[in-house]
Amino acid sequence: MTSNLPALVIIVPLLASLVAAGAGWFNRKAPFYIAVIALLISFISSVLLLAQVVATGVAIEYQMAGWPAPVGIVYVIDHLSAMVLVVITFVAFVNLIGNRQAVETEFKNKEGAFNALYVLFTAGLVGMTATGDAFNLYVLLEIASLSGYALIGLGSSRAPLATLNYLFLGTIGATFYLLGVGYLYIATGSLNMADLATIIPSMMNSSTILFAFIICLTGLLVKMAIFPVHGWLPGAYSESSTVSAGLIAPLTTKVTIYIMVRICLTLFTPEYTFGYIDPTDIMVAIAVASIIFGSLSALAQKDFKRMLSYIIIAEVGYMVGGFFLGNRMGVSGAILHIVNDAAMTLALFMAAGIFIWKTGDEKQSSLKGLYAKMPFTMAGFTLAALSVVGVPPTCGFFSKWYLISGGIAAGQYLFVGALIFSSLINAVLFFRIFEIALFEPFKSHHHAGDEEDKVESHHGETIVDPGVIESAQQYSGSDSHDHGAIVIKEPPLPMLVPFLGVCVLLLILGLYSGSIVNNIIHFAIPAGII
Amino acid sequence: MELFSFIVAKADYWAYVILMMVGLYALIAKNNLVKKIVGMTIFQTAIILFYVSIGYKKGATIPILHHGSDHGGEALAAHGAHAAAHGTQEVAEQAAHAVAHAGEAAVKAMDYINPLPHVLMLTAIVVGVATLGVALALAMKVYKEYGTLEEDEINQQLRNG
Amino acid sequence: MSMETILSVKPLFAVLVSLVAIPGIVSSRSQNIREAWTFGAAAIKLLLVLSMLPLVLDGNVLTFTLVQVLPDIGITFKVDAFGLLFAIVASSLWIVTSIYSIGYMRSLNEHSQTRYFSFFAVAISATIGVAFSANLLTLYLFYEMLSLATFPLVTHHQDKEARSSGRKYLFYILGGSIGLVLPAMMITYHFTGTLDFAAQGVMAGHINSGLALLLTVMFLFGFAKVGIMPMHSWLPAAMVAPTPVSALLHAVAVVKVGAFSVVRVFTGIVGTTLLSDFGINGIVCVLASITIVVASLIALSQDELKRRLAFSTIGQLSYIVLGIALLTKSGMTGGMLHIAMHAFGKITLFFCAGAIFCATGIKYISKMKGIGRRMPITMTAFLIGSLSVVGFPPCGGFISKWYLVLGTVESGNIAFLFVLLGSSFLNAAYFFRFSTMLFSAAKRR
Amino acid sequence: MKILGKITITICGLLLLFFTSDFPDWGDVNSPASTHLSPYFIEHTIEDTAVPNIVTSVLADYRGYDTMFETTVILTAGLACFLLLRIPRKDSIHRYYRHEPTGVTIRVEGDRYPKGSNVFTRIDSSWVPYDLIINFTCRLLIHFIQLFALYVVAHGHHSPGGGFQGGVLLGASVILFAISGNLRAAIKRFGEKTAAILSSTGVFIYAGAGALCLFIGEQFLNYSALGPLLGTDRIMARSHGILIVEIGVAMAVMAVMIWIYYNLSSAGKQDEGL
Amino acid sequence: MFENKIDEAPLWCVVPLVITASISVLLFFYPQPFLKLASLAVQTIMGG
Repeated sequence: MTSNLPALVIIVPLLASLVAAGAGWFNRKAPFYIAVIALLISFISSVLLLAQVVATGVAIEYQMAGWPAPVGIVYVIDHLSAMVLVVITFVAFVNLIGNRQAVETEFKNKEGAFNALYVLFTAGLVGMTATGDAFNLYVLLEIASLSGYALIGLGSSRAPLATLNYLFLGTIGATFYLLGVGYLYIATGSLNMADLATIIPSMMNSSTILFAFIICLTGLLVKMAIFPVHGWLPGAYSESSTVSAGLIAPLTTKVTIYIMVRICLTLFTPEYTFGYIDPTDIMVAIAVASIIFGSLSALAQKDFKRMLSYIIIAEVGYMVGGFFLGNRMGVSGAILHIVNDAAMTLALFMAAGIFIWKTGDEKQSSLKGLYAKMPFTMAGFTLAALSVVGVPPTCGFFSKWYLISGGIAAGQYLFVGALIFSSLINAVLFFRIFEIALFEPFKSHHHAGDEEDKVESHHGETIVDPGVIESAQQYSGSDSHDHGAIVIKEPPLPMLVPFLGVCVLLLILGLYSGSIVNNIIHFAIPAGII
Repeated sequence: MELFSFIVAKADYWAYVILMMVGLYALIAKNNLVKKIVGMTIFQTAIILFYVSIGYKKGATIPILHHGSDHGGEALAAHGAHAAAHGTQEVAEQAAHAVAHAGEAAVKAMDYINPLPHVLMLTAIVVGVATLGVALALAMKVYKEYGTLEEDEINQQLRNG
Repeated sequence: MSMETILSVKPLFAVLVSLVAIPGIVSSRSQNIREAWTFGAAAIKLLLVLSMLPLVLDGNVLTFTLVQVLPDIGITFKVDAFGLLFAIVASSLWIVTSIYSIGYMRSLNEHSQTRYFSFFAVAISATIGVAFSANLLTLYLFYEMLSLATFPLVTHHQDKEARSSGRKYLFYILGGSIGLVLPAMMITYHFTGTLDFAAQGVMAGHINSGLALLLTVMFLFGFAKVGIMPMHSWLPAAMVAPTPVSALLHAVAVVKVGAFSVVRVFTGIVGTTLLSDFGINGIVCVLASITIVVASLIALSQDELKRRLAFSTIGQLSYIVLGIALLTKSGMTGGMLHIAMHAFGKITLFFCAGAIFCATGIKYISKMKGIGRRMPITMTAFLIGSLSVVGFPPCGGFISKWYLVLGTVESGNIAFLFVLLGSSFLNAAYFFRFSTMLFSAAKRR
Repeated sequence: MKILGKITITICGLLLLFFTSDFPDWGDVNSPASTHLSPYFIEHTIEDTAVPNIVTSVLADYRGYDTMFETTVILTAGLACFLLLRIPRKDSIHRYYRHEPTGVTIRVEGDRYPKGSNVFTRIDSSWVPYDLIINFTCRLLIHFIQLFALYVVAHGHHSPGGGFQGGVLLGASVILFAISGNLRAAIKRFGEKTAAILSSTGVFIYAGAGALCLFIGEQFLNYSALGPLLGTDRIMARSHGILIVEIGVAMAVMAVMIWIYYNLSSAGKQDEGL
Repeated sequence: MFENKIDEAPLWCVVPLVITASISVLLFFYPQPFLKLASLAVQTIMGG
């Protein structure tokens, strides 16, 4: 059975989504559990795959329908794709478990369709990561995008318009990629990545191949919302329901960057990408613009999820800039950031889900007094925020470490400056939220017997949720004087435990980033990059 | 003259470029959402035209192996199909072997056009239809929400909404 | 004196012991149990640190690698003489400060004390972490942890004023550490390939003079906690915190961590030889002396007692930096000693300020006429503390100042000797003019 | 916005035109595309899959994995339209009625109108013309369309055709019925639930056949593994495998086309179509 | 304004006061622990 692992990873979610779509019509609870089981199986098999690849050190090749490489479609799972597989299936699995309640309320009697699309989206991403065929990648890209449009389309009142813009730009991006594959096909006659990699070096100076590279890259840049073409991302991620945003935000841009890495390194060999074309200066300039724009506009946002979307645009800038530095540190920083950023964004969007569940709206200003009300969630959120800012023990710092040292090695000091600048802006962003969450409105300090500034202790309106005055554990029992009962109201356990698990994962990822780089990413980067 | 022959030789590819630019322009610059959707479809069709034009070979027929051309083959093929229908093992074996042998000599790649782009474009057409369906569904929801399909009116409502 | 490195897990335990106590503190039902947890942790920590003293005294160094985080840098602890000195000061004063904060918190019946004590524990474990860090990355990790742990402490009162000073606190410290220290660390790593604190410094031979100067200045201003002049104004603003916190900030943890990191970087990363060859130490000395003089002058004009103590701390810290930058044997010893002496002296002064506030609620010196009669014990302690900070014989401060003066003489440029003496005179001015007023007769009115 | 659009278009256009210079000539026989991979398909189809129509063999066998996801794309579109548009509850709706003798159409709020009377017939929307001729001819034509569609599906091996084309024809026949008559009649004959279930079972047939080959032991979608099951040799098994898969595709495409039409035409209420 | 009666700060505040004051005086007379550590540190840095 283990020889069929690559097939299992993709086929189990696909079959499960079909069964879930059908089951939705008979019983409203079944689709959710089908989806969860399927994602779990897919996660386990991708972990086994990663273990197998790391153990043997050689890429696994799986021929679909039994036909060898150039003729049929072949799955190639090397270190890089195995790692990204694990990330995708993990994020999808945790996000689904964490939002069981939200799914029931928001998608009332459409659970079958929702769960099917959810699993199809994951299957699309998994297929894209594992495939070794350029055209097959386009088909899976379309599956992921279409199910993404559907998942995002059902949200707030403005969601359809935002999704329509996302659809238009997404289609332009995907079709440009298709055109790029077409140009490759007309020049070489083959669609298989490995096969193309052997043909391209022989026709280095043909303008068709050059244009294929440019148009492919433009298409992917549109899909990953880099600065000039980012228009669709903030609307799409902030207007949609939190469940779908929790799935799509951490994954779409990261997997598109994985595809860019795959194409630039495996299809157009590094000698071609960095030797012949050498797009470092232009791409790093675009990345710097994207980082600065993303950070500054995130500063101006009032809405929490919209702020996160602009941070994602900045993170895309990190990865694109890091990758196109061209040296080993930069590229491994970009790849490590794919893993770290997916985990961070998942944690932040789950936190957004909990905040919306708690306060009912998405404004940052309504997060008043959350430290007292739900200390564990806020502790997790602080960890995730620190990871985005880049504070050492968390994973965000270490991918920044590689990116910055890559930037210094490549002499791109503007990129290094942009990274530092965006870390500072992130610090301001999140500490603004900590401030709001820390300082309850009704808090005032009593001066015992102090004549000068006799501040009479006004109790003000004690913000305690009217609907929730139950005998929760009196948090400030040990407080000597009471200034209004602070009622602990943590979110329900199935929502809280996955979230805290992800936040702890951020720490673990940070501490073990060294070993991730050494025995996974080190082999993922071809020797062509020094 | 060299320029002119160059243009003539490549002129056929220009058709897809022009079509693609029309589609792209409509997608970017048009105000009405449905016109944008139409532009998107034109844009995707242009790519389909490009792919199919790659597969064309002068003087080749459609990629279906004519039974007529190798008479024996056709009889054998019919015979083979007939035998398969009966499910008799050894007769089918023999028929299939004969067909393979006959096919070897008769089929030359030159006679048939390249089938691969056609397969790919089947997929692209289907993807185009699917995207069109979802886009129309979304446009309908936008219309239900804002009462208009003109982008500037929608933005107006958003600004003072 | 055998100089070998012993692999032992003690430094890790020393750092973790207060973190382990936090669940106990948070979940304790009554106040007394919570205090018991704090004391237990503090006592164990001190015992652990002291248990390492004999080992370090006869020359060997304890190391422990937690995890190999980056290709050739890991989160590793190294207990050497200088680190142990600072750790002993920090852990001993933590016990004293927790006793004091119990008294202070209960008398003013402050709110959310559990949060206070847990973040207090995190801050101390970060301080010990900085003391025992073996490379710049571990030091940076605990330095950031300390800044974040002290933010809720500084903004304890959660009112408007606390909010703005919290913002200022973070702006300077996080801005400095992310904006200056991080790039400087990365550039050093890029050129030298390692960040471990080596006896002779890492930069020698890899980095040219211009870059070395730039990096040194970035480190000096990046570690904003040391409060060199342009980066000092978070310190007086942080006075809005309750007194045990400002005592912890200004005597034990935050500022001393800044000084400690600057000294570690100068001696361990930049290296004394490089400092002297490129003449960078001259610039550092000038910066330090400007801070000393200006801070002492401002301290004179401050009416609020805690702000005056804050500015005097800024001055005293620059003594340490000056001591190190003189690059003479006794100057450096004086600088290191001053960390300990100033800690005990200044914490006494802050405790007195807190006691006065507890008993009478007075903050401003002009209103403290004749308070000496009402609180004799506090005031005598205040006198001893100020003697130690100024550097008069019966108190410890004298010894460190003595070595500092010796250091300036050894280094040959007399200007810094005048700076030292002049500032001591200024210190004496703003302390004794104030203490005589304390003991004068009560106001006639 | 428009000028920006024009500028980008002209730049893109010129770039594209310039880059066509390196293309092989139109229809050139030994262009890379026609010499690298496709000769293998042309020469080996009969020998590998015994299917004369090379496009079908490449579609369903050599690159069968692509086509499976292609069918999944259609299913995704169906699910997406359902998720986005379908409104479960029937809020207050207006109804159109036409008075038979005079041809006047009236609009009634809610369903207050007596059901029994035969003078008024219900129509879908105000512009529906008096269509006795269309109604009758469509009813006649639909049977032949469906017959031809089945032929197209069945003869995918030998003639241009196959699952997609047959499925679309079948879907079109039901949609024609819905347009000529009214949507409710079509839904009565081919309900939304059947459309939804058929669409996922169609794709399930495809993926299930592939998974079956997996369980039997060969790679995924390797039909020759079905040989012993179907009682034929490995090559004919491939041809039959392709047929099974084509049927699955036809079912899925038909059901999804109808499902999307039901949702789009009635904006999710499935009450009054076009 | 102040009557001349003694109202010291609460005991818990004064005790640490006295401890630290006495330690700083003690350090003057027995500086060995810190002095030895400091000179050892300097020895490793400067001596090398």
